[in-house]
Amino acid sequence: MPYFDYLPHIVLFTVGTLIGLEVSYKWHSEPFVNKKIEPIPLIIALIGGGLIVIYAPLGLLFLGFVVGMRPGYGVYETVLGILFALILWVILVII
Amino acid sequence: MNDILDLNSYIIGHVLFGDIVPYLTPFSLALVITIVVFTIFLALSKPELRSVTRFGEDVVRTTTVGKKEAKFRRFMTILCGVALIGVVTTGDIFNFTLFVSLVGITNVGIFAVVKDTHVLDAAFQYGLVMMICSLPLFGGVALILAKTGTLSLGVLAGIPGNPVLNVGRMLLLVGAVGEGALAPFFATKVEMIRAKGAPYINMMHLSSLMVFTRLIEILFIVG
Amino acid sequence: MKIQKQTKNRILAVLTTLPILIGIILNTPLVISVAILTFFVPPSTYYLGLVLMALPKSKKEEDEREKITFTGY
Amino acid sequence: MIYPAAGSMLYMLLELITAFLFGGLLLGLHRKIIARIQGRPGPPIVQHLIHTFKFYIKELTIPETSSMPLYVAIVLALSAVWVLAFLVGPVLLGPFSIIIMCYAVHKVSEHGIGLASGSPYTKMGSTRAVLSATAEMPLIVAPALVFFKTHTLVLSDIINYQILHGSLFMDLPLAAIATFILLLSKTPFNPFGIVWGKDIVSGYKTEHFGVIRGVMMFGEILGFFVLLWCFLTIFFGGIFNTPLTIMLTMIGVTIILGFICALTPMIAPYHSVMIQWIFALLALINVLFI
Repeated sequence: MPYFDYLPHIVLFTVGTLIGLEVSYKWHSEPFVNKKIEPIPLIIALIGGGLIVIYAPLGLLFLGFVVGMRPGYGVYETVLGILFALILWVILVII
Repeated sequence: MNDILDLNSYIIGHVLFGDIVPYLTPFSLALVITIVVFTIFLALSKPELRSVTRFGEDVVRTTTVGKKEAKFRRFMTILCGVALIGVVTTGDIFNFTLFVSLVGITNVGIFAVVKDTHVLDAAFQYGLVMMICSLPLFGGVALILAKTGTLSLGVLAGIPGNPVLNVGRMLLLVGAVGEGALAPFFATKVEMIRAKGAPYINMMHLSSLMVFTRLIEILFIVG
Repeated sequence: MKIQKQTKNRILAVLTTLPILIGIILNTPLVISVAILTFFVPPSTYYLGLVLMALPKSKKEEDEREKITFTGY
Repeated sequence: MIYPAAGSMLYMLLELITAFLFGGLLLGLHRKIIARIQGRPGPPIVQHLIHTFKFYIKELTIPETSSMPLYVAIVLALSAVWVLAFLVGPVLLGPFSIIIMCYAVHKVSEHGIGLASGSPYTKMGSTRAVLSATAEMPLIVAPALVFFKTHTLVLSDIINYQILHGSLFMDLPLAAIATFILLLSKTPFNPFGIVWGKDIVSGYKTEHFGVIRGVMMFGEILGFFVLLWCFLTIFFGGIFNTPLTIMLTMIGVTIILGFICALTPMIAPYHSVMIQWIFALLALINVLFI
């Protein structure tokens, strides 16, 4: 099996991180201070986590958005998104 | 040619040349192409202007290799490339040792015209190491010949290893390491490459690493 | 006749990218494709980069380039 | 999904692009982990890829002191060597000896890159590159042990051997550790990275920026991927032999490397060489267990 089976995953993830970086700099131009969970990235992370189980490249695009956000932002959202994906995977695939 | 096949999966071609059979595997083809490309580029490049700073002075001087000096060193570089092609394509251990010593000689030649005391000192020490190491180099080959009655790598590849061959291999290793200025003797090399003339110095490093990679293959094939 | 640097870079970029494209179309044998990729991927990325570098990114930059002539050290 | 035939040009090119993007993300992850351990937010994971593409649109200036065709050609040689290693290794599963050759030539090009610009800092970096070429010692020990064990150096046969007899890590643990040290010495910010130490500005890379730095980074990313792949395939080939498992394990190994790089200081040149020698000699002890 070739490696480029995962080319869409990698490309979409990279694109997602780039978009995330750009957009989060639009959202936050102030110095990094707050450490609370924001609603919009959380929703995106949850969508990403859900989509990973169904169609992985698209899910990675949304997760990449949260991963790639400005340094310091999007950490909790990422963790929550991955946890959600794990829970969904356990429910759908294993059980 | 079983050991050669184990190393390379297949042989592209070989030249029947009496007892000596030069052969070409994907590995030696890659080596030859690398050496040819490097030799061409190194021979075409002009030497760099070396900036030199000294403690206590607030100036940066640039020096370069003189025209006459560059000419001789370029010639030695090309010769070293030719010797390297011999090292990687030959199918006979005795030829291998001859080419390796030729590589050593050309390496000293590259540095012989540098007008710099510490470089010449280092080159002199390297020359001493080379001369000392030619004893184990040829001695190892003689041992292998005495034990097996052949020097052709194609035949040696099919002969199973035994203690005498192992001693021969160790001698060959010590000899080639000394001739190519490899790991334990690299101290002289580090002193030598402080000289000017980037392309020529780079050839020396290339030669020792190419000898090294080919040496690994030969050590695997013998025995 | 002296060819301009940008034109030369463009020609070289095309020349180094062509073998790869030809190889994809003609489906060359294994050893040849390995050789082509090894020899032509780095130079083609280099020359494509040179061409990209010389393209003006904005109008303002273009004006600046005409103004300042940096001749090196 | 229609695949291009294995071994065709398109196939190899796609593999190359995948490896480049994935390797870039891995190096970004590596940097992020180091930053997190040191208590900084750190750059985003794509930062390494962004850097590589950024350098492609930056202006290239070539120092007047440089040795001209060599200055450009040696950088192209560096990335060509890793392209060859990638094609022979992960794509075609060919002879391992070619990858050894590629590593050796990579050392030569590091040396040449430093020499060609004529700057004292790059000269220092290249002198150290020759010094640290002693790290080639694990390179002769590990393949030798693998060859004595499996009687082959063709990668596909090594993988088959491991599928039949179990991973080589069980038989050659010390050789695996020596190879891991070799891998460590090629990652950025590592304790043995005397060639690009910040005490000599940026080592041999000091004078290289613009497009040529982009090409250099392209080669380095591929090199990181190939070395990781070789380490995993030669010593864990029995367990990790599909792309998915290999890629996931690569992420794991990168995290381990990140921890090591973040927690260790840069070692002085001679000590660095000495420590790598100690690990190589330890690997030689492994001969007794075969």
